[in-house]
Amino acid sequence: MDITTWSRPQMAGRLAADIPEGWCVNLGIGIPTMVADHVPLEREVIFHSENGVLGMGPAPPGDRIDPWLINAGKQHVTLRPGGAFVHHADSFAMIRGGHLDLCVLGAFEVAQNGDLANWATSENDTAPAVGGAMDLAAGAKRVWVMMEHTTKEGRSKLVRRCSYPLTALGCVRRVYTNLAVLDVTADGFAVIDIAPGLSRDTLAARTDAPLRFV
Amino acid sequence: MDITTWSRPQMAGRLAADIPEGWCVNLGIGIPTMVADHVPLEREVIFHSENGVLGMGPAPPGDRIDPWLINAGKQHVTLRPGGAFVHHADSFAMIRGGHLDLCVLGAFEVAQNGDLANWATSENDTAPAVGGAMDLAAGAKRVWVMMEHTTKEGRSKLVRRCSYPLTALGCVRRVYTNLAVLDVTADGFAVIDIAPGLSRDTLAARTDAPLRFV
Amino acid sequence: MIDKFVRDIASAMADIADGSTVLLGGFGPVGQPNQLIDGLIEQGARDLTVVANNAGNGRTGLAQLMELGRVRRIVCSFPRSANSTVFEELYRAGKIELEIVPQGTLAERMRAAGAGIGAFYTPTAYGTPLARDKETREIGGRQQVLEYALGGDVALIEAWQADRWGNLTYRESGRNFNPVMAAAARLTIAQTQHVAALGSLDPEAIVTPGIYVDRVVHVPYGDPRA
Amino acid sequence: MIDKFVRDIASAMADIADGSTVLLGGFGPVGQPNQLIDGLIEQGARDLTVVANNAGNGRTGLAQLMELGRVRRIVCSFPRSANSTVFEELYRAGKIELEIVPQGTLAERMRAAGAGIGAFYTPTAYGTPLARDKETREIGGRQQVLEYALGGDVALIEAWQADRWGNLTYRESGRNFNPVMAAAARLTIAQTQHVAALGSLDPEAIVTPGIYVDRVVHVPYGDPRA
Repeated sequence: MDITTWSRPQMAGRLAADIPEGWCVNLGIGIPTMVADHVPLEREVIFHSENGVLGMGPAPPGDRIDPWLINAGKQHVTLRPGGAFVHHADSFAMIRGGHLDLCVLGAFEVAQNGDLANWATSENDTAPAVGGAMDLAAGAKRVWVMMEHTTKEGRSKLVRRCSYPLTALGCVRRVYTNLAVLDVTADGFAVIDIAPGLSRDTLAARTDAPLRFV
Repeated sequence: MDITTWSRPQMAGRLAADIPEGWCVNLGIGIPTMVADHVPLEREVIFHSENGVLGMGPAPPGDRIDPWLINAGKQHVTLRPGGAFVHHADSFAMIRGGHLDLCVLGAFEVAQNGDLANWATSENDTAPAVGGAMDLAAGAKRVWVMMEHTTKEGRSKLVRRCSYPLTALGCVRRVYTNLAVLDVTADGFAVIDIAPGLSRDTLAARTDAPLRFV
Repeated sequence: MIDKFVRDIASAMADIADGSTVLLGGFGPVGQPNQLIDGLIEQGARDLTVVANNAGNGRTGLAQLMELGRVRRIVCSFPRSANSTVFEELYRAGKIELEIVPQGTLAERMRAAGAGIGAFYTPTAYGTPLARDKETREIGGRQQVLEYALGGDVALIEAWQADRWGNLTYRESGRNFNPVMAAAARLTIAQTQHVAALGSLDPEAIVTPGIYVDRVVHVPYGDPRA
Repeated sequence: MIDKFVRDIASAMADIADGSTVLLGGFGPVGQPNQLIDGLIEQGARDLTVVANNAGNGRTGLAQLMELGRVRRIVCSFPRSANSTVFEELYRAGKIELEIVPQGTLAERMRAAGAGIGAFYTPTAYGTPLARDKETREIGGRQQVLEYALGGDVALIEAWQADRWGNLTYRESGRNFNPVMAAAARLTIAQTQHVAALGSLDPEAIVTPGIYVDRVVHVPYGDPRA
C-alpha cells in the first residue's frame, strides 16, 4: 500500500515555518541545510555555521563565489548584512554555551526519551566522524531532528531505545519526518502533525516507539 | 651609619637594562611602572596591561589624552604602532597561559624559595584587593620583584619564609632592591649585583634570608 | 525585522527581578554602563548579587546602589580603592557579603559560563588564602585549583557602536569585561555611544556578535571622564 | 627592531623536532597553511602527533605527510570524508593512531592550553562512546566530562595579513582554528597572504596579537580553491 508522505522540500518548509524571526539557528550538514531556503529573507533568522560564521546567507551565484567564505559542509555561502566572523573556540562557545535557539540535525535514530544517535552506525566503527554533532546536540537550546521516518529497509527510526552509539542523551525536542511531526515529551512521542491523508494506524504501524496523538 | 643605596629611578634603570628587545612585559601597579620610562623606545619591548592593552606606550601629554585608553593603574597611556586591544578573558589568557616573558611586581615579602607575598598584609584582613596579582605571579614566564630591601621600620623584605598571606608559591626568579639584585635559586638568594660601595657584610646584616655571593 | 533597540532605559530594565545576579562591565571609568546602573537604581530591584571588578567608588553608580542597601553580595577582584568608602562602611558593618576572586579567574569564570564550561582547573591562587577549602589536583606537573563557572541573570555593559541585531564594538580599553559579561548572562543589556546601520560594522571587527545581546539603548554620553 | 618575518619556509621549519605535536590550522580548504605543511614534509620531522579538524584529503598536504609514514598519531574531529583514503588505508593497516574529539571540545582543549587552564568540565559527549573511561561529575544539574588541555609544540597556521610584530588578521571563514592554535603552541609559525606595515592594522581588529606568533613567512598564494 502506498502512503502519502511529505517530500524533503515539504519537510524543510514545514520545519522552516516553525522558526520565528530573531532565532539563531544552526542547520546540520545534509538535509537540514534545505531549511534555510524555506525561510523568507524578510523573516530575519540568523544562521550559524560552526566554522565561525554567524549570519550566513544563501549560496552565491557561480560567478560571485567568495572562496574564503564556506559553511561547515564546505559549501560556498554568503554573509548577510549584520553577519560576523569568529574563531572556532568562540564559535563553539556559542553552541556549547546555550546561545543557539535551535539546532536542526539529521539522525539515524531518535529514542522516545529524546536520545539521539546520528554520528556512528556501529560500536565497532572505530573511526567515525563526529565533527560538531555532539557539541550541537548537547549545547543548543533546542534540538529538532529532520529525517525520514524509516530506513530504506523500512525500519522505524523513532525507537524505544537507540541501538546505535549515542550523540547525546535526551536532547531532542521535536522530530520532523516525511510522515509526521512529533514532540518528545516526558511521556514519549506526541504526534502534533501528520502527513495529509495518512491514518493514525498507518503511522503507528511504521513507528517502533509508542505514539500519543494530541 | 649611612649606606649607599640605589634610588628608585636607578632600580628601574637597572631592571630595564635586563629586558631584551622583543619581550612581552607586564609592569605591576606602583613602582614597577617606572621601568617603562627606562626602556628606550628603539628597543622594542611590548608592554601589556591586564585591562586588555598590548603594546602600551608612554603617558600622553596633557592635551593629547585619549579618555578611553587607560592602563591597569587607571592612568592615561598611549598605544604604540603594532599595539592591539583585547577583552579581559583574552588578556588574562595571555597572562595565565604563560605568554608574558616577564612580569615585574612589587612585594611585601619574597622568601628564599621564591614565594611571593604582595597583596595582603594580614590574614585577618578580610577584604584585601588582589586584582590581577595572583594571575600574574602564577602565569608569567618570569616574575621579577622590584622593592625596597627593607620596610620603613628596617625589617628585611627578603625572608626565610613569608609571614604575610601568599600571592603564589615559588614564582619569583629575581629581586631588584635598593641595595642589591638577587636571583632566587634552588639554594636560596644569590647576589648578582650590589649597590656601589655597599659591603657584603652590611647587605647580609640587612637581610633576613641567608645570601650567597656569586 | 530584528530590532534590539529599546526606547529608553526604563523599558530596558523593566523585568530585572529581586535576587538577580547582575554583571557590571567596565574597568576604571572606561566602558562602565553608568546610565544603565542609574537605571537599575531607579528600577528598584533588590537583594542583588553584583559581579564587577571593583566594589564601587564615591557615592554614585554601584556605590549608590550599595548605599541604598540593594546589594546583598559582591563578587570582585579589587574591593578597596582610594574612595571605596561606601563598600568599606557596609562591609565593616556586616551589611554586605564579599567574595574576592583573582581578576583573571573572575574573567575566566564568566567566560566559562558563556561557553558552557561547568568548571575548570587553574594554577592561579594555589597555595594562597583564596584557594582555601577549594578542590585542587595536579595536572601537567602543576597544582591547580577547581573554579566554577560564574554566570549572571543580567549583564549591564557599555559599547561604542551597536546595530539593530545587537552586534557591538568597543573603544580601546573600554572593551575590558564587557564582551565576557555579554556572553555570560541570560539577559544582556547594552548602552551604546553610537548607532550603526545594519551591515555597516566590519564583520571581521565585531567583538560581541548580536547573539549575546538582548537589548540596546542609545546613550551618547561622550567622555568617560565626565 | 622586532621582525618575525623569516626569509623562507625552510628557515621557518628548521628546528621542528621528531616526536613533536603539530597543530594544523584550517577548515576545509580555507585557512589551511598548505605551503607550511609542504615545508614540514620537506623538513623531515617524523613520529609526529598531528592535531587538525580532518585527517587529510587526497594525496597532498597532511595526507602526503601521513602517506610518508611521518605521522604516528592524529587527533581530529572528522577523520573520514569523501577522499580521506590515505588515512583510511593507514588506519585499517594499524599504522596510525587516532583520537576522535568532538569539534567543540577539540577547539576548547586547545583554547585551554593557550589560556593556562589545565582541564575543564563540559557536557559534550557525556553518555557517549567518546566519554568512555573519562572522569565525569554533575555540575549545575548537568553531567559533565573532564577534558584536558591540548597544547602543541608547533602550530602551523595561515593568516590574511601580518605585520613584523606578528599581529595577524584572517579572512572570513579562514579564521577558524588558526587563532586558537596560535595561542596553544610553544612555537607558532604563520604563513600570510599579505604583509602589513607596523601600525597599519586596526588595533581593534587584530585577531591574533603578535604575542602568540614566533615566525611569519609571506606566501601570497591567492585563491584557496587553487
